[in-house]
Amino acid sequence: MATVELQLSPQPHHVRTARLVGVAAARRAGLPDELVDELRWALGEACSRAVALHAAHAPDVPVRVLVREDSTGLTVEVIDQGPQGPPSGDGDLEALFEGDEVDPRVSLAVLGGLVDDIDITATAGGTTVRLRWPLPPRSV
Amino acid sequence: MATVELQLSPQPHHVRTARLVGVAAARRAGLPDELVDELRWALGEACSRAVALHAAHAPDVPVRVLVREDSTGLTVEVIDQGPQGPPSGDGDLEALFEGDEVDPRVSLAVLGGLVDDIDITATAGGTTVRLRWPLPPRSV
Amino acid sequence: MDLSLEDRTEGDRTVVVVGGEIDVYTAPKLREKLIDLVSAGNYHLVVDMEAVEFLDSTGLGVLVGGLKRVRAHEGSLRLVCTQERILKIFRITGLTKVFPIHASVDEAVAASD
Amino acid sequence: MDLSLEDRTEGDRTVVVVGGEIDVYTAPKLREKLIDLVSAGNYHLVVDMEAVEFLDSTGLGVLVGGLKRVRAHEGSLRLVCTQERILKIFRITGLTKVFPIHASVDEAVAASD
Ligand SMILES: Nc1ncnc2c1ncn2[C@@H]1O[C@H](COP(=O)(O)OP(=O)(O)O)[C@@H](O)[C@H]1O
Ligand SMILES: Nc1ncnc2c1ncn2[C@@H]1O[C@H](COP(=O)(O)OP(=O)(O)O)[C@@H](O)[C@H]1O
Repeated sequence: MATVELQLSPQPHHVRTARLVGVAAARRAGLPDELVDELRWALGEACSRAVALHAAHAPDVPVRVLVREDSTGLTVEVIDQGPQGPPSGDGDLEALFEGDEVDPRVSLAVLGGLVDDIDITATAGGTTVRLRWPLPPRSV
Repeated sequence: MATVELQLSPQPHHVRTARLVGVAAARRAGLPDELVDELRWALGEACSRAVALHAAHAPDVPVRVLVREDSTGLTVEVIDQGPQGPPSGDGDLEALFEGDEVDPRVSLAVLGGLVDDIDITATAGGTTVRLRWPLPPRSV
Repeated sequence: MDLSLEDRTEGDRTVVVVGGEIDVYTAPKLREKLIDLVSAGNYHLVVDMEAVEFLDSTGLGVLVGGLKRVRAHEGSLRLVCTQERILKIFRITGLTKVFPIHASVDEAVAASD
Repeated sequence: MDLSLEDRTEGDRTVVVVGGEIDVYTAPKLREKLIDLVSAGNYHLVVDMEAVEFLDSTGLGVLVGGLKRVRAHEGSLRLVCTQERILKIFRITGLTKVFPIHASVDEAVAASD
């Protein structure tokens, strides 16, 4: 089972490193190009959210990103230690754009719209966003 | 302080992920191109060695790679949990190429030749290879 | 891969051509650009997103922030976008109701407020 | 970025042109190529490393392994390499004494054993 774990101090540029690693893993795992792009987009969104939360609330704690490839597919987890906001809900999203800061719920809404197989769970001290993609059967 | 930690299951392709992350971090940190290439080369060698050791001796334990940027420079650490061989020594290196497997000491010799600022230390249950590069002063 | 920003004037509109990735790392540059334009008296903006390769919620926040700024001057902020993935994000977040979205710069420039 | 391998015959020599990265991931392909060539009776190899962008100790091990195989048939394995970084690695590991290293394929092909 091939796994990569990234622990990133909460700086904006690390979001790009995470995308880079996710894209490399997805390509190698044989995910079709369109889904590689979906993964890049969703992983980027999830990390943006986590890095912003840590930068504000837990600057010394790294954001964890897990990429795991097994026979059932490719799993990406973004694990933060930020405050657990209320669930995304589909109320008045426009109201969530207050000031220049974006409410983290916008992020969760975007993620839910981008990826079919997504789980957002409250975990010890924060939130875990789990994204999954099935992999095409391989000849290896 | 910007840090990235990678934990890689010991599969050969992860060595490329480590190079990718190292190169991205080095470029972003402003390391001159020539040294970025040196870092790519040395990080690749150190990870090759660690991944091969883990694959043989600790297949369930991840190899750890740390990239840390601070005011004094860029530090890369590759931390393995493999058996601690005798130090590289400069004896009969040719004899170290037995069978198709390469003695890990060849790797340490290569590293020592590639990088000026290198520390190889026995750590809990394995070896840590620490590589350092000074960073040019920045205007940030 | 990085963010590129260019702007030009077309009649009373200012067209901002954005390329590359708008993420938590690059969004501050876009925010600054929009603030600069508004401070310089450009209240009718057209943001061309056709060359955008990534957009996260930080980027959405910056666009909403830009909209608020031009509105404070009775201005407008129109988007040019035909990329399905980006349109989807605007839809998911309800922002299609907030931004006029056009299929071309010409269309956006011709639109009356 | 990946490994590329091509081979051709020049007189009684077989030239293997290697490009890209020889690392713990790709080295098995190079090993297989060398084994195949020797199994097919090619005992005089010239390995052109000019397009190699990365070489780690796993790759060195594969080259040494190839050398042992051709030697078992009284053959030869010559390298073509002018890249300073790679030459340095051969020097550090003492392998400059083991492999004849040439500045061009022509020179390597013309060399007598
Ligand atoms: N040098 C780099 N450092 C950090 N992130 C990068 C770098 N290069 C690419 N990326 C990020 O990785 C992701 C995938 O990049 P992409 O352009 O698809 O890779 P490639 O051009 O190698 O095919 C993008 O979101 C991009 O921001
Ligand atoms: N998609 C990828 N997956 C894994 N590793 C990669 C990928 N792309 C590049 N690398 C590795 O990263 C390192 C740096 O790549 P490089 O070619 O310098 O990057 P770039 O072409 O983006 O400038 C190389 O050693 C290469 O093996």
